[in-house]
Amino acid sequence: MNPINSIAEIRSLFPVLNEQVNGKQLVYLDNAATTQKPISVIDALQSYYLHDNANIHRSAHTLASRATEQFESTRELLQTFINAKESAECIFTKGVTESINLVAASYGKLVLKAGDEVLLTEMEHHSNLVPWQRICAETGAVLKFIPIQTDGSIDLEAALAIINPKVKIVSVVWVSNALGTINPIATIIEAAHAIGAKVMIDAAQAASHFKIDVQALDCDFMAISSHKLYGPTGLGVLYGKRELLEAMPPYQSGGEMIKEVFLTHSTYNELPYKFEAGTPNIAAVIAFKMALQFVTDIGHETIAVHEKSLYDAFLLGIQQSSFNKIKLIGTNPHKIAVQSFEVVGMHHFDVGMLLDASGIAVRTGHHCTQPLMRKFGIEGTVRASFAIYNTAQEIDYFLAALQKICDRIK
Amino acid sequence: MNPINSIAEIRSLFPVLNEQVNGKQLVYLDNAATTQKPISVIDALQSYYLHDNANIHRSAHTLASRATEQFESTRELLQTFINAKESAECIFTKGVTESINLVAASYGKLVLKAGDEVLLTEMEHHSNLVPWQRICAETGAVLKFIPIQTDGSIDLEAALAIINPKVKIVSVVWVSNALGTINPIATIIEAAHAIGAKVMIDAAQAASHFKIDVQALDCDFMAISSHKLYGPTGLGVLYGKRELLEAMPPYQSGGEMIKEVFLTHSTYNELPYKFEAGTPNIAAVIAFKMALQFVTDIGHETIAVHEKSLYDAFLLGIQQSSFNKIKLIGTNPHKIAVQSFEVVGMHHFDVGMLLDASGIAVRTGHHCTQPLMRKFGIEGTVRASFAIYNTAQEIDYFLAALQKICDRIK
Amino acid sequence: MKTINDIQDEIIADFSLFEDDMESKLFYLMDIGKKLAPMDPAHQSPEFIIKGCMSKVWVYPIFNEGSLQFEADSNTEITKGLVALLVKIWNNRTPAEILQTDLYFITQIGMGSMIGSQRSNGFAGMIQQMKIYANAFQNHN
Amino acid sequence: MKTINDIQDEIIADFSLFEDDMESKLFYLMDIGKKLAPMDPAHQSPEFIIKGCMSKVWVYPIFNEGSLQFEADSNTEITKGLVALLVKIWNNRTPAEILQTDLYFITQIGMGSMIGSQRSNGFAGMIQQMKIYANAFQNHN
Ligand SMILES: Cc1ncc(COP(=O)(O)O)c(C=O)c1O
Ligand SMILES: Cc1ncc(COP(=O)(O)O)c(C=O)c1O
Repeated sequence: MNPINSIAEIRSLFPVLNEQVNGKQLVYLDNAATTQKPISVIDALQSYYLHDNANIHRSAHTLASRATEQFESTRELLQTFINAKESAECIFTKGVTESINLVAASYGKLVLKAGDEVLLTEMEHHSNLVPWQRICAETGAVLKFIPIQTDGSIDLEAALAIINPKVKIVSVVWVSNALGTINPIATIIEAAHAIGAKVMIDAAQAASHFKIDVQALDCDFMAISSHKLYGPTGLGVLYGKRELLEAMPPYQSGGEMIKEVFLTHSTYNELPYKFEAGTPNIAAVIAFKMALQFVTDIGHETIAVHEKSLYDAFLLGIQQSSFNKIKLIGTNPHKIAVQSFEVVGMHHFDVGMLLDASGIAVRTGHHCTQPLMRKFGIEGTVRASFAIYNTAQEIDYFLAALQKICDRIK
Repeated sequence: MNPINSIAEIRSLFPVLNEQVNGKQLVYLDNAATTQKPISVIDALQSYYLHDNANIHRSAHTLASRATEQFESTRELLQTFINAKESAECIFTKGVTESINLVAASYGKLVLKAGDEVLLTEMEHHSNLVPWQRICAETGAVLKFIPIQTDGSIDLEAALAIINPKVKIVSVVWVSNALGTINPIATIIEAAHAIGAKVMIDAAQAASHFKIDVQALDCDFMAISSHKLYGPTGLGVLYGKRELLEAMPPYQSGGEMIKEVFLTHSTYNELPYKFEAGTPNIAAVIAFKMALQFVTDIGHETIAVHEKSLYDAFLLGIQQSSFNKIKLIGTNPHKIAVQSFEVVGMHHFDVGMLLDASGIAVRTGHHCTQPLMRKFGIEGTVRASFAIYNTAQEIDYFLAALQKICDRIK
Repeated sequence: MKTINDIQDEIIADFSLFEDDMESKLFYLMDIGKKLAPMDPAHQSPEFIIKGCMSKVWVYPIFNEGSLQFEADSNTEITKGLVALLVKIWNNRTPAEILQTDLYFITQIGMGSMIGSQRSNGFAGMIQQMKIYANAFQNHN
Repeated sequence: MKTINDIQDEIIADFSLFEDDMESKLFYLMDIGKKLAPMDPAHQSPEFIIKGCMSKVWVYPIFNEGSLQFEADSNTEITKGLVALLVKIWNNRTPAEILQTDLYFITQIGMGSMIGSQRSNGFAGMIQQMKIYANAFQNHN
């Protein structure tokens, strides 16, 4: 494939960007919730159902072989994409939420004993919090939290102080979905490993923004969602180190994950199948390859540079004095192109609906991070999140719409 | 929509049926593994990604509203499709496998104590066996099995004898995927309820063949897979009675399934969301509506009549004397249009590959029912399974190809 | 006294000035909300919150001499505008009138499209709850 | 003695008679399998089963005076034909010859398309395992 050269060219790959919303051209700034999909992904889904649809594995007919080969080739590309040692360390799940539930239920139950500690941060998405609450309640382990500072960054000193030999599992969000903050996970992983804990990384927000290298990071587990990485819905990835995955009991059970089944007992299949019970989301897996290819073709550097330019333009605009009604939430500069804010004097839901009236899609609410919102003493925010296909003009339009809203307030 | 009148018309809705395989026209007889998808389903997937893609619920912008409304409208149609009391009793999962895992893990763990019994049949798919093995191992409950007879039907007398007050859960496949046998679930449900047990029905194979009425059946849980019901991959349904679902603890946890989250504890959302943690398979749910619509438009009666005519033609053909090398597995006449068989003197894998050389897709192997195969003293079978879009000519072609294979055997 | 439909028609006429300008409609709704009579804080309790609405909306019914009055409030301005419209239409009506109303103004002012499922469930929830109150008082008589 | 490529070319020529008729090719493969020399039952043990193949395939290597011989068998006829072709090509070759072989016959006889992932993993597995044996004996010398 040719390298993709201009943002206009990239936009042309996303037909949805031409949608009209309330009579206005759509400006999609809700990319942290889910990204749009390039046409190559949509075409791959369609092509699968038009030509190759069949259940995979354990079947000898041609359609099944075609589907199986495409399915497994996504796993191969995924291995490269995150630099796993082997493709069998890449397990397909429903999404980040399921990946974390899998690790909490299977690995958590395997290792946690009463008095052990599980360490998270105060900025976790509910998906990286509630599963740990539940496994801790079940095992008697204790949940601890790395505190965050008022600018929305981790208090690293406190983090290093809180990591002690009782900690068995550290599960940390790489990039906060509510704030955009990029966490110092390499340092945390190193400190956790030094006391023998294992580390799970929630890469839901990271994967579309920068290059992942699980071997360089040396994380033990990592969770990714396809739908936030330009891929189809209903699909995620759990990366895990082989020796851990092998030691873990299966999570769900049924077809595909077994080796031998007797009425009274069963033996389990090898990796990655041991963790892939039932018919998987075949079409999504096959199309996800095109999403990985899309990101690879553009290159993470290009993505980072463009997204930063959008973010800088937004920040510059918003910091002008006429915007004194806007209060930014999450001001640490080490972040991706995501900004949460409040419009002082107006509820975030109202701001969201007014922006929508101008065709602008943003997220409003607690962003599945209620404890974090509580920490900031707020109920929710307006969150704008930018992606590779957004443009400087869209930022200007967004700023103008915000200006108009702010002007309305008494 | 107009009623669909002829099989030719129905076939025209399935572009994949025009595929060439090994230079031959595809004859797809692997419908029990997964059905093909009508163009309306494929178009709905495409249309969602081209026009409406957004994360659903908790968001106020237009795309999110459009997506949410379509998503929830599938749930409404589903309610009608299975005649549930309310749509909140229909939970979206990954598939039958996940639906059963959910009930085993959540309801099983809630009610099972050491010495209790869980009752299955000897013909269960691994997905309705291994989850129960595991929850029984965890809780000390005992797995019992309703025996089957040599014709592949349940021994109903033995079933009624084995149902005793120690039984807390009965989980039974409605239609055997390996044999096609339709089980007398109404009788079993009644008997189970009489001693206070709850009943889960694995409707993976039933849903595409006949009308489901969960209220008339009075089953407590039912599992369905979209991909076996003309819908997209990566999606299933768990039906459950409200009072049971409400009593059950959540299964997976994370976004969407919570009400309030604190660092130390959480409260859970109402049904159905309590069991739908994380971003769901939005595109698949939306497109699944078209699959339900497709089946509804044709009508279960029409489907049953046509599939029976195909099956009868196949059975008549295969019973001719020149086919004396074919041994049918599963001969009970109360069945759907599925037939397993052995070609005596040839391994089922070889038969499958030879049929594939003629463009015919069948399933070969143990069909994820190893204990059942062991009961029949075999390793696997060749399985042909027919759907609404198959034709009498395809049956003739299939019979001729089988004839040629049989003729080869010394 | 104007009929329910007179008021609906007035609302439709008012909104028609904005044509397809959704933003102006929302600003206008917010203004309508601001003019809503304040709710007795004692009535702003959890049992009077409308279910299924992302915003918080309280509706408190007062039955007096055969007809209903509603106090209402919301923590968001647009939703408050919406509930204010319902109050305007249904205040001082009999339960029967309320139960018979065909609320055609909603789609006519172009809110059907704007206020998607979550919100429209909320909107639908307000309507439903107000009708439930009407029904209760009708049967009470 | 014929070279490895001589034999590959012969196989290609034989299969070319069937043109695109996959069914005939498979029947022919089954015939080839039937002619494979029987395997010593003692060698048909689990450690000589090829991994990743849906059928069961056993390959047992015998190293004798610098060159390799293979005994092989399978529980399915088509797979047995496939392994028989490999035995035909590689019997009585040195480890070096085996390791250097470019097995171009596979795609040329049209088996690349027919034998999809599961099976082709099996086929690939046979080839890989036979090369592992060749490598072991080469280093052993
Ligand atoms: C009877 C039966 N139960 C369960 C399953 C598992 O369904 P899925 O793989 O869609 O989870 C199947 C499908 O193979 C089946 O036929
Ligand atoms: C940081 C983070 N973690 C976890 C999740 C959950 O991902 P999913 O809903 O795809 O399972 C999200 C998405 O909202 C997220 O942003």
